[in-house]
Amino acid sequence: MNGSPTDWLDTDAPPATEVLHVDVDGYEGPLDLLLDMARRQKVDLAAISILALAEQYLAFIERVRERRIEVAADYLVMAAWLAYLKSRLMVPQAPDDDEPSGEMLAAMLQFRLKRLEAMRLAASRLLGRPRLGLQIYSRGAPEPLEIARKSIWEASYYELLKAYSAQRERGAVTEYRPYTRTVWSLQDARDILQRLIGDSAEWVAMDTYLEQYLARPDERATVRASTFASSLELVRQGEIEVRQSETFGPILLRRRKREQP
Amino acid sequence: MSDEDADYGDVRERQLRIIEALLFASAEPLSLAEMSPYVGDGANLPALIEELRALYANRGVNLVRRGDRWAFRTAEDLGFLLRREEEETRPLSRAALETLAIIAYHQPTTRAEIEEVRGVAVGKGTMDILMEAGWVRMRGRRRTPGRPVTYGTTEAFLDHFGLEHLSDLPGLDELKGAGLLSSRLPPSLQIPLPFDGALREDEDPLAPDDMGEAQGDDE
Amino acid sequence: MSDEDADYGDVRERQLRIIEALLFASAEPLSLAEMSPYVGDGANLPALIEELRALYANRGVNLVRRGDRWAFRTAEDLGFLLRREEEETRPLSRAALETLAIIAYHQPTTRAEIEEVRGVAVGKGTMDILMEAGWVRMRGRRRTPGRPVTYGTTEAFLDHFGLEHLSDLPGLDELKGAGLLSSRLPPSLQIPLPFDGALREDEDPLAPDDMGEAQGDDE
Repeated sequence: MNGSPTDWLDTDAPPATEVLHVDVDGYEGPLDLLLDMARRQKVDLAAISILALAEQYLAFIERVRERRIEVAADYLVMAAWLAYLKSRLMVPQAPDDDEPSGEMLAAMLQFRLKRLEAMRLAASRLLGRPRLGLQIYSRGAPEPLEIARKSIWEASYYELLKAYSAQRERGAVTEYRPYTRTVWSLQDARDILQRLIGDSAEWVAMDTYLEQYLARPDERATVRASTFASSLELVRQGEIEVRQSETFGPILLRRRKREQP
Repeated sequence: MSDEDADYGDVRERQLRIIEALLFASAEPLSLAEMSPYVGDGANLPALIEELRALYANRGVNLVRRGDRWAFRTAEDLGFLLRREEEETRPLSRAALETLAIIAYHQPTTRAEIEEVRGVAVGKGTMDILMEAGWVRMRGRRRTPGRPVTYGTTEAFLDHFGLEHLSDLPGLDELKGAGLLSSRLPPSLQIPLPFDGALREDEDPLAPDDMGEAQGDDE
Repeated sequence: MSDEDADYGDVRERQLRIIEALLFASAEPLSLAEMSPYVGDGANLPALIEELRALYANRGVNLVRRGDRWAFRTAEDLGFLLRREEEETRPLSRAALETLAIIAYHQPTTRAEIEEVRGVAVGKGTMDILMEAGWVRMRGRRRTPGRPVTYGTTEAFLDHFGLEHLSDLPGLDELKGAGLLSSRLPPSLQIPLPFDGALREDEDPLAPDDMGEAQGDDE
């Protein structure tokens, strides 16, 4: 490992005497302060005197408070706990005492200090590893995947046949409509007849006039009936004359001669 | 081999590794000048690059030259790896389904004929989907004014719908029997006999470059 | 060598090239499942990966494992050479670094447990930084009163710190031996090991919209 990139672990703490007169801003909580004090004892945490450490911490907090420097609640809670620990360590435990012994409390504090120190060392070792983007590199010019979405279409045979049938039925219904529309109204027939006869004074068979409309067999009846009814109406109005020379013979039509003014 | 040779081999091997790592990590192709500071003055960079190029020549990644610079790139024959197709199953739209059905029964048929049955225009997108699905193909061009493209179905169409032959498509009576067609339809309603064989007499083959665009002025 | 053997060799060589190209092309580590569609069902991916790993073991670029994924990375021993001074980004705060270490070694762990180890509250900003860096993730919620969120590390964490598995965390064995991975005192007989696998029995999955806010009143 090429040196420790972290600086916080290796930075020399301020001299002890000074620390004890300075506020606690530089510490990350009471455990951090305790750990710093313990490290100053320059012995393994396992061999540390928890009692001495507690006394040191309490004395420090006392001095800080004498100077009317505000101390975060965390530090005071720790101070209270250490005072309790100290009392448990100094007074022999009564037989009926259910609370944890002073030794147990001291071991708990010692464990927490060791654990915090271990985590710091672990953090430092992590940082000391060859890190991605610092010593280790990934591909500088990655070639990204282009994803083309391809649709797989789904349709069932039944849907296909249904689609076809439905369209043909729809088409068949629209084809029906013109048939119903080809019933000639009397007005239609009258207008057409007027136009066809025009000013013709010659007798012309009605079927001749209607030749182009009689081509479709299914329309023949309606065309004839409407036209004949209209012709009678036109006769009544004095517009045309109608003649039929024999039964079922052709019906002849001509414009009625206007009275000379 | 003398110790010196071994040392020389080690040095060269290390230089190769450094260039390899540099080229791998770089976002841009690198010139010899850019690599030089990393391997030291004594290095024969062109020879090293050539050795590396040969080493990767048959690999999944090749060392390629880009102008005066060098870079690793995915081997050309594996380029398809980087363009993956993702398949997505989607139901055919109603317009596409109807158009497909008409083509199936009326083939060979033109767009105008399809529109006549449908009563609405057939969008280009609809045809594209059917052709992309592989179910519809352009057969040829009808020998009528405007030379409209004739469309028909494909073998993939038969496959997808489980038909052996196009003649397996049910006729009028069968559709009525299946309740798909009402029995009160006008007697004039006819169902054509679909035909997907070779080109008919009134069909011309498509030219190889015929993309199906309208020709003349009638379409 | 029989023709069959030759064919087999060709197929295998091609599969090897495909995996090589895929891993080279990707900046992120790839899982076997991600590579599998490209080489076909018949491929023995673990064997191919191992072959590729061995092939690159002494190169300037190595094939490394990151959790359940694989990636090409420049060789560790060339780190000092390739180190780009200017790229040293905003260094992590001491609080963030300690929190990261505690999560890594104690995972799955809760905020309360992290605070217990550090003896001080964990600011919300600290967690955010670690999650934003992509190194820490919310795993689930512990089945205890208050249902606190459990935190763990990600594959990006392994990738960033060059770890194959969580078990490669530096000093893990010593810490375990010293009973320092226990969150409770006295060190219990069973020392928990950091665990970044699927949710444990005492963890519930996060709801999709769970943003990690405190639930209940104990957290």
